[in-house]
Amino acid sequence: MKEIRIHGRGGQGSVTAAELIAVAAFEDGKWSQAFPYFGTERRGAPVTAFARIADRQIRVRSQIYEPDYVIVQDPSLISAVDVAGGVRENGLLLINSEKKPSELKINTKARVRTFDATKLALEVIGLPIVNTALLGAFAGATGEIRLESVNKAIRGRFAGKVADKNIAAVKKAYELMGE
Amino acid sequence: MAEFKQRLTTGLVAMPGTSMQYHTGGWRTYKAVISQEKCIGCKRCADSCPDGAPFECAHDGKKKKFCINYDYCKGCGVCAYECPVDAIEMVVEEK
Amino acid sequence: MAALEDLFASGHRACAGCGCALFLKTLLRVTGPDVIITNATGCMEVVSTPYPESAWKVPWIHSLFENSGPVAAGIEAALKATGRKGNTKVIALGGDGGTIDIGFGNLSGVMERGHDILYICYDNEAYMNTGIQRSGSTPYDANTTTTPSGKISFGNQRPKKNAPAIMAAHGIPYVATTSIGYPADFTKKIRKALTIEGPKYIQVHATCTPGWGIDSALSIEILRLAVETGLYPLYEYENGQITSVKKIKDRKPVKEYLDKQKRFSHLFKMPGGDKEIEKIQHIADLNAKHFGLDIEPSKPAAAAPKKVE
Amino acid sequence: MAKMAVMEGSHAIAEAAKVCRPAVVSAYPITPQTHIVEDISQMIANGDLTNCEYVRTESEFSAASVIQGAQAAGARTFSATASQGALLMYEVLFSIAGMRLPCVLAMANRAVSSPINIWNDHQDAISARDSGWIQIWAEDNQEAADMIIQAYKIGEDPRVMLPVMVNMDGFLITHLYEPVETYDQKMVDEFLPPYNPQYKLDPKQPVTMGALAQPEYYTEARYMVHNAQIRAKEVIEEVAAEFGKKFGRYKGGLIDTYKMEGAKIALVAMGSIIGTMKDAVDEMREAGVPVGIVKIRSYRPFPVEALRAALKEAEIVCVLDRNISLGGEGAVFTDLKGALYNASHSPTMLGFIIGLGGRDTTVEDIKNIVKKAQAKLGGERVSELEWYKLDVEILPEGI
Repeated sequence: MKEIRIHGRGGQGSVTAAELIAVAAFEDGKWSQAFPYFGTERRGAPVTAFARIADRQIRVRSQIYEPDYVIVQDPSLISAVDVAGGVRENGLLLINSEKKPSELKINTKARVRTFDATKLALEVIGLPIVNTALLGAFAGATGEIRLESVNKAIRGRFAGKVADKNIAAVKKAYELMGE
Repeated sequence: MAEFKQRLTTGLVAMPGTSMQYHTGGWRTYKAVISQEKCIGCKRCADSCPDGAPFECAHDGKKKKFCINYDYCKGCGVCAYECPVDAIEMVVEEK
Repeated sequence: MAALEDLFASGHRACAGCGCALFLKTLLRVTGPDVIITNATGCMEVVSTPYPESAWKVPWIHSLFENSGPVAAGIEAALKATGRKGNTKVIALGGDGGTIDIGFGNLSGVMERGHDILYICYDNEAYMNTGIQRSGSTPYDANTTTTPSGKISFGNQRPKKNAPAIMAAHGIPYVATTSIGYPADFTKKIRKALTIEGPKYIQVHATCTPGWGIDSALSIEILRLAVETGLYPLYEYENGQITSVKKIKDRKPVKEYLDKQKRFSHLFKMPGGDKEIEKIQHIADLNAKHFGLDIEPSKPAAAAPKKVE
Repeated sequence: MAKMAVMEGSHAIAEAAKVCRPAVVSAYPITPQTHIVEDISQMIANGDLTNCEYVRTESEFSAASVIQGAQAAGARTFSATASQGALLMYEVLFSIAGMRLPCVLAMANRAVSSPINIWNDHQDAISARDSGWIQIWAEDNQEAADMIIQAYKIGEDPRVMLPVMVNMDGFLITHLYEPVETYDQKMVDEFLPPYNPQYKLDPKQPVTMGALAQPEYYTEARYMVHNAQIRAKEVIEEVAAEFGKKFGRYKGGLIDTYKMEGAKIALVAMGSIIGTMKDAVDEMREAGVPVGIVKIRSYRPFPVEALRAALKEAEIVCVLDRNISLGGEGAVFTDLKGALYNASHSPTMLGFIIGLGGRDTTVEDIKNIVKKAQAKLGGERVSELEWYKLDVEILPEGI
């Protein structure tokens, strides 16, 4: 089982990102799960969402304390939240930032990769909505979900041009981060 | 008349109009007595009785005549008060 | 002996001379059988349905004290959704306690949502079922078991809540007050309400012989006096505007209404009671002014009212 | 056609409600139930759910009253609530059950005030356990949705005629996405016939509902509700089996068990915590700990016989209660002790108050509870009732 934790701010679509990961993984023929950390905070406050991917039915419903992957949607969260808390040593932190990983000075033994999702989102979607770009980056960097499945998940969630733009952002991010 | 006891229905559903099996006539001290001579058949007693006791019981060729169903008359005196021709008298019930 | 045809059957256990039972009997004479009734907890509910008996020959349901309105709304929704609405009327009943106090919030919801129901509050001006406690509809200076008169109190010190005006403020098509002391007025208004689609509210003045402390024979007479003194004006609101008022010829002094009821008898015995009666007269005068009750503006007679034998 | 898709629990539940063809839906918004009734609103707005009146009330009290009136008039109804909303419905819940109206209510379980807390536990439903409603607890999104369909079939059975509350953990089911199989309308129609009660409010056949019961009738009327609850035990089993046959999913009847073969230690709980417990039990079984799970699906009726049978070989039983009867103990713990007291086999019992107000429960927590059971079996002193992971550091001094 792979466990993913997403840090974002209210309104940035962290829960949608978790949902799309779960949908994409299901498209890949796996079992999956996604849920938010339910807070009373409003738009702008730090929020957390979780996703799990596994080869068999997922039964555990506790929060994720030792994630394999962490996605950080907003670099300003790094100083506000312990984004690296509990990440497995062989895990990966994927951070939306224009900076290099070393510049962020994150205290973790896990790998840290950065990616300027905001810039890409502005270029491709025309709005600073980073969650789909980060999904593409996640797919590219981890190989946990296939690009086509991410696209399918996006088509299921958005319609028409919005979907097209998001899919374009996903593709670009996927290619940039693919190894 | 005695109250009747019945097998329960699901949800204690009661059947319509079954209150008529309970006779409230026994409650009264006075009873309303309608003078058939004076009654002009205006139906005011029947309309004003909370217990539906007055009823049309005869017709003298010109007018309806009303009587009281003593199974239900509680002896409140409303009909006697309301009767426009003082045809109703409240008399002590003989028990 | 001829069969009794009333849809509100005899054998119910209301008090002798009960104005509210008369209201129910008369109501069903107007509605006929194609009606479904909801009834809030209260005197009329308990006296009409001691299992296995029921005085109701029409479909009837009692749930709780404060939900006659929303239960009726549910019935109306069910009839609509299942295609059984037809001409069937849904009528919610409640006393003044169930309507104007504990059920008032949800009644507002029912009125605001536009359900096609007629809500009728039978207003006997206190919690009679539990032993004559004050409600929001209890009139000024009335003696109840929770607003007793005493050395330093004349009884209920708050005026009657103006529920019809609040109902009318919902913008519903029809609101009316009526009295079972005026069967023709009552019949006309119920009949009219039933022809109007949407939420309707009718408040019916009805006696409680023990609660008011009256001679049961005067049950209807007292109600007429309430109207004739201007203390219970009869009027209609249509779409928020007052469209009719029952005019009064030679409005009677309130004393004539008050002195026949034990709930006001302290006003005739206690020092300062006459001042209180003046205040009640003032309420009637304000009603007369507000609704334009008087046919010829005339001051109420100053002379002592005649005693009824 | 039925298909499998990743779906939020609320959406799956709304889909299940839809295929049952409710004629009247009435609800009031409250977290975490809102997504369910929003989804149903959207279905009506889109024309996907027809012949359905949605009454948006000004309170849960009215929502419950509306479904009572509608059900009494012969309509199938649906409502959803949680927490304070359930408490506000409380008075009507008793009336609905007493009148034998088989309403179905989705309860997105949540803690109750005070202090205000929007997160999940079971207090809302537990506090209504004496209302006469059948109470079923679901483990995951699929079971919660499937139980809505089964709930109508159970409640409307002439042997039962009782309302059914389908309990689903707030957020942990309502807001969690996971694969769920949706429904084929035709199959549901075959499984669930239209609602056709013996009595309904109908001018063509007038009846009086909600009559006053004097002392000579009240006891018998209450007994009849109780008796219907008892009869519901076989109906719940039957309906679960029939559903399993028809839809290929069987999750147990009154209870379900997991790895109870040779289990000296039995864990008993309800709701979504069961999933986490299963993962913990798998790990412990691999390590040789003889532990299994008894999941209570039906809390009312309380499955005394099934529980006695399931626990007949357990040496110790740990009950995980996500509620607290203040001044007493966890409700399930108390009920289960009562059920086993006169049984031929009475294991040692430990009660744990866990997961109140959204406090997360992990696999490690479950293992810790089993360690306490092992300690007790080893002769150590272990308190009968424990507030699991109670943070004494933050309690005022002297407590």
